[in-house]
Amino acid sequence: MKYVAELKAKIREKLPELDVVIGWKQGFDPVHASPAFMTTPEEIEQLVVNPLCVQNLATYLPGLKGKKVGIVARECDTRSIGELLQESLIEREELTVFSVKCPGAVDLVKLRQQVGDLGRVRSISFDGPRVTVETPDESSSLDLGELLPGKCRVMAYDEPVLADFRFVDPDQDTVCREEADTDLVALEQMDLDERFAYWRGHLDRCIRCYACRNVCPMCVCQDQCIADTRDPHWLSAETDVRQKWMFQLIHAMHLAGRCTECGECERACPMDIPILTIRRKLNREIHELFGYTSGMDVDAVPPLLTFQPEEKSITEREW
Amino acid sequence: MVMGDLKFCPKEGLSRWVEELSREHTVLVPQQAGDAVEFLPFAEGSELSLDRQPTAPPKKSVFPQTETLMRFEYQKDPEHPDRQTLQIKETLPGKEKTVILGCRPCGARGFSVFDPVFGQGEYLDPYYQARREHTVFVSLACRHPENTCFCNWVGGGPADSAGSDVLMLPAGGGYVLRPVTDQGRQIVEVGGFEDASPEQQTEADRLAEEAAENLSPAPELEEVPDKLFELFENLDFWELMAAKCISCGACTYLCPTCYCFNISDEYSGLQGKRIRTWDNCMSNLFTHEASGHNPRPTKAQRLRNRVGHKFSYYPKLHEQVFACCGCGRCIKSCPMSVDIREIVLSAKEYADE
Amino acid sequence: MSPELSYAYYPGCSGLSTSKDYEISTRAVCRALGIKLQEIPDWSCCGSTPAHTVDHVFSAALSARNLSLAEQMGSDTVITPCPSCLTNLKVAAHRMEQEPAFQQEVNRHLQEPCVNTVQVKSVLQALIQDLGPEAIAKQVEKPLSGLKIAPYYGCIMNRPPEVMDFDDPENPVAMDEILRGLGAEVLPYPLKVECCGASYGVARKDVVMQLSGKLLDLADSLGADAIATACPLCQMNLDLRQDQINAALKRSFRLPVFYYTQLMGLAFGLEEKDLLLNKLNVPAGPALAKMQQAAEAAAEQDAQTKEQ
Amino acid sequence: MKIGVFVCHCGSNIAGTVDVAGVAQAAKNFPEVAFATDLLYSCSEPGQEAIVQAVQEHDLDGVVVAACTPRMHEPTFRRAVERAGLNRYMFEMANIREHCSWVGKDKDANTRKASDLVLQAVEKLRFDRPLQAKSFDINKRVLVVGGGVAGIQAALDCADGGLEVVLLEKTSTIGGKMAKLDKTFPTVDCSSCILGPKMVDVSMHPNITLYAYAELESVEGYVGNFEVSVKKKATYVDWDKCTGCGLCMEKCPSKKAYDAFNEGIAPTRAINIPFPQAIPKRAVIDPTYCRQFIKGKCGVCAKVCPTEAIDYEMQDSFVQEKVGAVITATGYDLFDYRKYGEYGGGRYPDVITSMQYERLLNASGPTGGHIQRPSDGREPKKVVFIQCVGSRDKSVDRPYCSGFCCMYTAKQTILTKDHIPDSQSYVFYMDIRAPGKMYDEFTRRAMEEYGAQYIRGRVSQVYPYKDSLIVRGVDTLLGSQVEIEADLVVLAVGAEASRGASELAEKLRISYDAYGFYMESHPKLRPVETNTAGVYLAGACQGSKDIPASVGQGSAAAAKVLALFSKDQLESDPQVALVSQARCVGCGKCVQTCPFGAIQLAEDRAGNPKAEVIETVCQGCGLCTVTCPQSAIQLQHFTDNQILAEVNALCQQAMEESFES
Amino acid sequence: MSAGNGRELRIVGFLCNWCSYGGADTAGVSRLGQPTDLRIIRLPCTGRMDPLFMFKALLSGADGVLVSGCHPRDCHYSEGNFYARRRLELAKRLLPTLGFDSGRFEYTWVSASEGKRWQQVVTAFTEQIHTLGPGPKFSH
Repeated sequence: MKYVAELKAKIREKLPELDVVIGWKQGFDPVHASPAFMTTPEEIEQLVVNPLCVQNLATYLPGLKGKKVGIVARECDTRSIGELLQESLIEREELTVFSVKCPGAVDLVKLRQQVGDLGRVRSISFDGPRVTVETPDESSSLDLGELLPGKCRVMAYDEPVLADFRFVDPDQDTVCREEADTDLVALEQMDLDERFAYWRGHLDRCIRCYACRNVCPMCVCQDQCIADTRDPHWLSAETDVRQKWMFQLIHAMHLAGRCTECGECERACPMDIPILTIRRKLNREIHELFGYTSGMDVDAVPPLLTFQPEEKSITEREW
Repeated sequence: MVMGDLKFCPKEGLSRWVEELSREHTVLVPQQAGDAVEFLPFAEGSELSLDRQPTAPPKKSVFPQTETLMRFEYQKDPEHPDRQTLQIKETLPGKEKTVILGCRPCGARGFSVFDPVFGQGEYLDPYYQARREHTVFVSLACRHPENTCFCNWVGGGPADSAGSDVLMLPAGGGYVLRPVTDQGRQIVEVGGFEDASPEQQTEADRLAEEAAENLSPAPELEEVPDKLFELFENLDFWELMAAKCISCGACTYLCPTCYCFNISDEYSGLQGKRIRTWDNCMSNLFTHEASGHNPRPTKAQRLRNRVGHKFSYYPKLHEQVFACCGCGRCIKSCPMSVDIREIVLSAKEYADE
Repeated sequence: MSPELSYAYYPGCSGLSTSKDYEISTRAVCRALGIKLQEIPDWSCCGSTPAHTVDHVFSAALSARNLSLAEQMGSDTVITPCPSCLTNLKVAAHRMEQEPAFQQEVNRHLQEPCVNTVQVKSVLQALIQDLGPEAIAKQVEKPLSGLKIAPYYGCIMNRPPEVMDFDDPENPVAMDEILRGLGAEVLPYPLKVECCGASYGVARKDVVMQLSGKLLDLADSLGADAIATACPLCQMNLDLRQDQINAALKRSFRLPVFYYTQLMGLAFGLEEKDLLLNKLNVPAGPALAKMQQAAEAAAEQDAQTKEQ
Repeated sequence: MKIGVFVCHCGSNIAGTVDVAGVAQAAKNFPEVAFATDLLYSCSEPGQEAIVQAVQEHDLDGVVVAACTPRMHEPTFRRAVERAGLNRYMFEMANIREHCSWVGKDKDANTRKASDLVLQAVEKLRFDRPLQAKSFDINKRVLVVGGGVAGIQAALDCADGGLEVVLLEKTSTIGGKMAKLDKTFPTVDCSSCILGPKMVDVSMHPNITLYAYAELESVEGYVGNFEVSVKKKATYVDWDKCTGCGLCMEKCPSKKAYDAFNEGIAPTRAINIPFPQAIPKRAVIDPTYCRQFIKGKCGVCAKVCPTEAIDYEMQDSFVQEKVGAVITATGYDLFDYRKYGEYGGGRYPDVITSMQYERLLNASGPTGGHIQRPSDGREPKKVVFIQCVGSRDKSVDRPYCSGFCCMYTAKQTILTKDHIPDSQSYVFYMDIRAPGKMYDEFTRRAMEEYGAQYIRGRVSQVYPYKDSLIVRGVDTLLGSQVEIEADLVVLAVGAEASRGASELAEKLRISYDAYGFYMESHPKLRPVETNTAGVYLAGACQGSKDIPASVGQGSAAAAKVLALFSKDQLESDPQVALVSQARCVGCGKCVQTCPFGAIQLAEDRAGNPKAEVIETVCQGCGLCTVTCPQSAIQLQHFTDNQILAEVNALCQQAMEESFES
Repeated sequence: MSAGNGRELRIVGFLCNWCSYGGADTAGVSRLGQPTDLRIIRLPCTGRMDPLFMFKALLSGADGVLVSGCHPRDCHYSEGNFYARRRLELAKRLLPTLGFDSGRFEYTWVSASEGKRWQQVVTAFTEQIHTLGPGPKFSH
């Protein structure tokens, strides 16, 4: 991205006022970027912004409360920041948002399905919508649009929810787009038994590593999650599907009206379980019921923390 | 090694062999589920997924995520309900043989870290022993090391046979089968394969060597155990290392060598069971004390434990063997791309300064 | 004018015979108001009073057939001028909605099953609810000023309320509003929904003499020039039998009994061929003449005021 | 833990359809149950004694009683358990009567269900912890809402008992419905003669603060410590200056104001004192009729007022009062007689309500006690009374009997005859309900001595005909239609819940029934208590009742308050929320949702924000427990673990399935 | 199929103490007969009803879950049922996505005086669950 130089300059300028600036840097191999905690000018030099920068860095913010934090954030990431502010989980004064126009994102599962084992990729480069990938065996040219994660296909963000500094390249287009939620549609086309079997099958793979939970920017219970305790004893230590399923429902319900659909839960899942679908379904229902989209308005109250004496969209059953 | 031990299994003969084995044993083979590759019981029509390193290692076949240690039931005297007796039922694993086919050498090597803990010395674990004894590993040597592979750092290699019963070496459009143990030999016999030809053997060796060469060179790690020990109190260092860690258990639960566990009782009414489940030192509750004291309240301290255990405390207890097989799963499955190699090298360099 | 109103239209058998004047004036008034009436093709009798006294399923099937035909027309609302037809249609629809089993039973008699999706209304209900009294008043060319009218609704147009679901069942006002809009003086007529004796006119004429007699007596005592009605049978009992009532009760009522649609037509300035006033037994002439005089007197006074 | 289970027969109430001994036998095999037995009547003295003995003999730690609803006897058994030396919260009830034996027919199914319910209670009890009540100071003042006869009685009894009373009345005078009545049945003594002195007592009593023309704006707090805001509606007359001389009313040029006290049968002045005996006797301006308000000029009353009390700029004002208990005596309203179109009420002036008739009979009424037809002032000779107008009729959603109409109608026929000796009264009735002391005798007198003609049947139509009203109805005893040419028709309108009753209930957090009458705590045993501690009921707000019953309830409610205030401190219910400091992350969601402001954010020793519950303010609803994602705040006695234990007990089959794997 | 006949299914009810538990008591006192499948868990308020209890029950083998509280505006604690309505409606809408018929869960309001309504609710809900049959199970 052309704005990266400008971005680095701005971070350098602001760094003296800040304890840390969170951004991305190159990870352990060509296809992986990794969160970077920048405290020195040298570390700023390592900053990258490209479609491999997939982590939603907002997840680190509640843990850094009390510090002056700068954060490099894409438009969708600012939605999570918005929600955190809404719930007073972070302080606006402690925060400096370096908002970057999203260059698009690569779903590594989709990339792997195209080019094979990612562990063998020698290099990857981006030129607008073209992605060029080199492996020892071949060189492939791919369309970034085809590699977008599901979350970039259901909601389009042109502008950030909030920003202190904004970085956009001239003529840069919004990559994410609003299309039908194909995962959810496919699921809803199944009959009930198939859906039950679908979840039982997928969730059976879960290893209860809780990457989905720990990567979630809205999981503010931190180390006190009820999945881990015996008081209250919501889940047993067993690893049967029932416990795993129940955990997903705990997570989804605790996120209801708060989830910003950043998709980190699903991305983090090492076992590739399509858990975002449940959260999306809830978000869709919340939108229908309360006309509410989480994180978009810093002053709004999440819908399950308030009520209307007459709920216009809830039709209660007559007996 | 006796030359006549080497057999050749053509690619198309593999599934026949697996089918044959599955008549007498449970055969776990890598299969795709979602986008993950898991070890699942072979059934008719199962498709083997051998091209990728399986997402999870075969650890759970010997060390299941939930092991029922015993069942119990309170029996009440109907005349005197305040008197009850406790009946305990043993739940040792059966003696049926399980074959793991298609794991990587690093996956099988993982158990060499388990053995000193569960299978040797004063305290023997009958559950582990029973499963270990009755499980046969047929490992597939690696053809193309990945960016995350570092088995050569910890004494392994693409065709390492430690922990395996049979090694499958790709060659000539099939596999040269190299039995490592007697159990392995019996398994190979079931296939009724031809002996491997010298050309096939040569090709297999050549490919294994090539693969080894493709690994990045292993650094000298001899001083690491001591240096990590020295860094124990240096929380600044660990905070820096752990900054991006989110304390999930993906690294631990996918690790072929992590063996920490927890024991709990689960009840329903008058009956219950005592279970042993995987534990995870990244979790806040790991060795959380009943008093409320937490020995590792921060993620930095927990990450220190994970790296320290693998590269310092374990080798100091067990003949300088690292509790790591270099499979790289902790790196590639980490949502935040935390790289254990980087931490080990940083520790080494930090100490150097 | 509001977007065009269009209905499936059920004239009812009496509309083709005894109450032809009601039927024709209804059509004429609707035409004048821009309401489109699409007659249900091949409609059949609703079964009137006899059918449902014999067999409820059969009676409902007669109505359901007509409803089904209306459904096939693609219409969402059927209107009818006749309260008796209205009752049969609505009772059938109501019961089929309440009892799916009954609907199945009824549909067994029909070639095309009745899905029961169309709404049934009286013409009066459509006029007052869909068009509104203002729109009707706007159409008035010759106001019925000076004409004192007793509005008489009959006993079944609004009852039972849970089925008919229109207007106040004890004190309906829909017709009052329309007539007032025509310029007439609408009298507070307390017996608006009392029974006229209905079809007892055949079996027990004495009952009709008593009941209809009371209706006429009250209207007369209130100083009414005429009675307005919305029901063919009521109209027949009050108008056709007025001479018999006079004879039986030794009275001398001369109260013309209009259909309210005839009065609308008069006010709209429609021609006799659309009103068939000559079909009335008690002639309308004197009442209309009185109105005429009143109108002339008013015009004169108006002119005088202007001069001054 | 050692648990004792006691399964009650409740005579045959439970034992008739549940195998009680079988349930006790089954309970012996439940976890931690060390003793189980069945008892004939567990709530009786020997039943309770058996429980106490078993606790001591078997060294029990907790008790489950399977019997009736805990809403009935939970306090009884808690006391018993406490007598046995246990903490009163180491107790659970299984409702095997209302929820089981009384609603299921199949004995086997009922027995299985009862067993499940006992298991559920046992599993919950295993997580019960001893809870200690906190004592708190109380404010020994009482608020009485409503100044009708029930409220007056309650206020006087409380005040005589030494309590400070705040009495609230929404109209400008106390007295309520009774003040409007002419005479009372069955004694036919003058209503204002017996009520008047009580009203004066209220105004003179040093312990009573009266707010007339005032409403309850809001209520905060809880038993012992309510804080109420009283809205004093603008009267436009400074009552401190007003002497009630009535000069303003005499001179007021706006003479068409609606006279609510006289039920609208005649107009009154825009500034008025409702009746001569009003307490307080103070004038109020009705701005909807006052020329000063409508036209912006007039000012006659201000000019004539000798004390310069008129204040056209007056605004509503609010007073805060602190009280420890509330007595609701808001009375009733009359059924809207226009709902029966066939009677013509509201359309025909000579069809009036019974209360309007009371005002016509009353010597202080607009006609000076002369019965006159509203239409033409003529004295009626034939009066038809129609009973059950808005009573016992499902079609107008009033299926209940208002209870007093039969009696007052009889009274009114007697008074009619007294006033107009050559008159004839007719009464259309459904049944005569006269179950009170001297009541039936009284209706007999109306018929036999005063010649009222009672016709058993309903009226189908009332309509004016020439100078009279034709009442057409049916005489079901004769089996024929009747038609009466009446001069006046009086509709015996029934009682319905006071308008605004539901809004007040919401403020007081008490329940009301489908008709808006307030729910008592128990229909027989706690008739003046509500389910909200510290809030009591008196009079017709709880259900239609006549004067003696209302007065009785007023006294009863006062006695309850006096008993409540006999101690200096109350104990708070310890079933409140408790924060686990270790688990709380200080996100404040509980603070945000608590309806009572019972949670605040404090800091722990390390300076981290932590939620903190103010125990005496917490009402124990548990909303916070669900709001807290990490379940760090738990409603004690209804903890997650307890409810999960109950769920698990009920879904045990599925749990056991998982053990088979 | 009528709920009274045949095998019982497992229906778990969560009732608020002040209204619906009282309503069920009123039904009992009036001897209003009901199917026997339902087992009631008493809560202080529907505000205490964590929708997760419902999921927990369904995943643990319950065939139906019924929640009942005070009518909106009549909550003993003023607002509990308002929050509950949002939470429960949302949870109900999630059920089909998980493979559970949304008819396996209902929430409603029954006051302490509405014994008749309680009888109606229990009867209709029990019949509904019997029509749906046993819930999906994790049989191995």
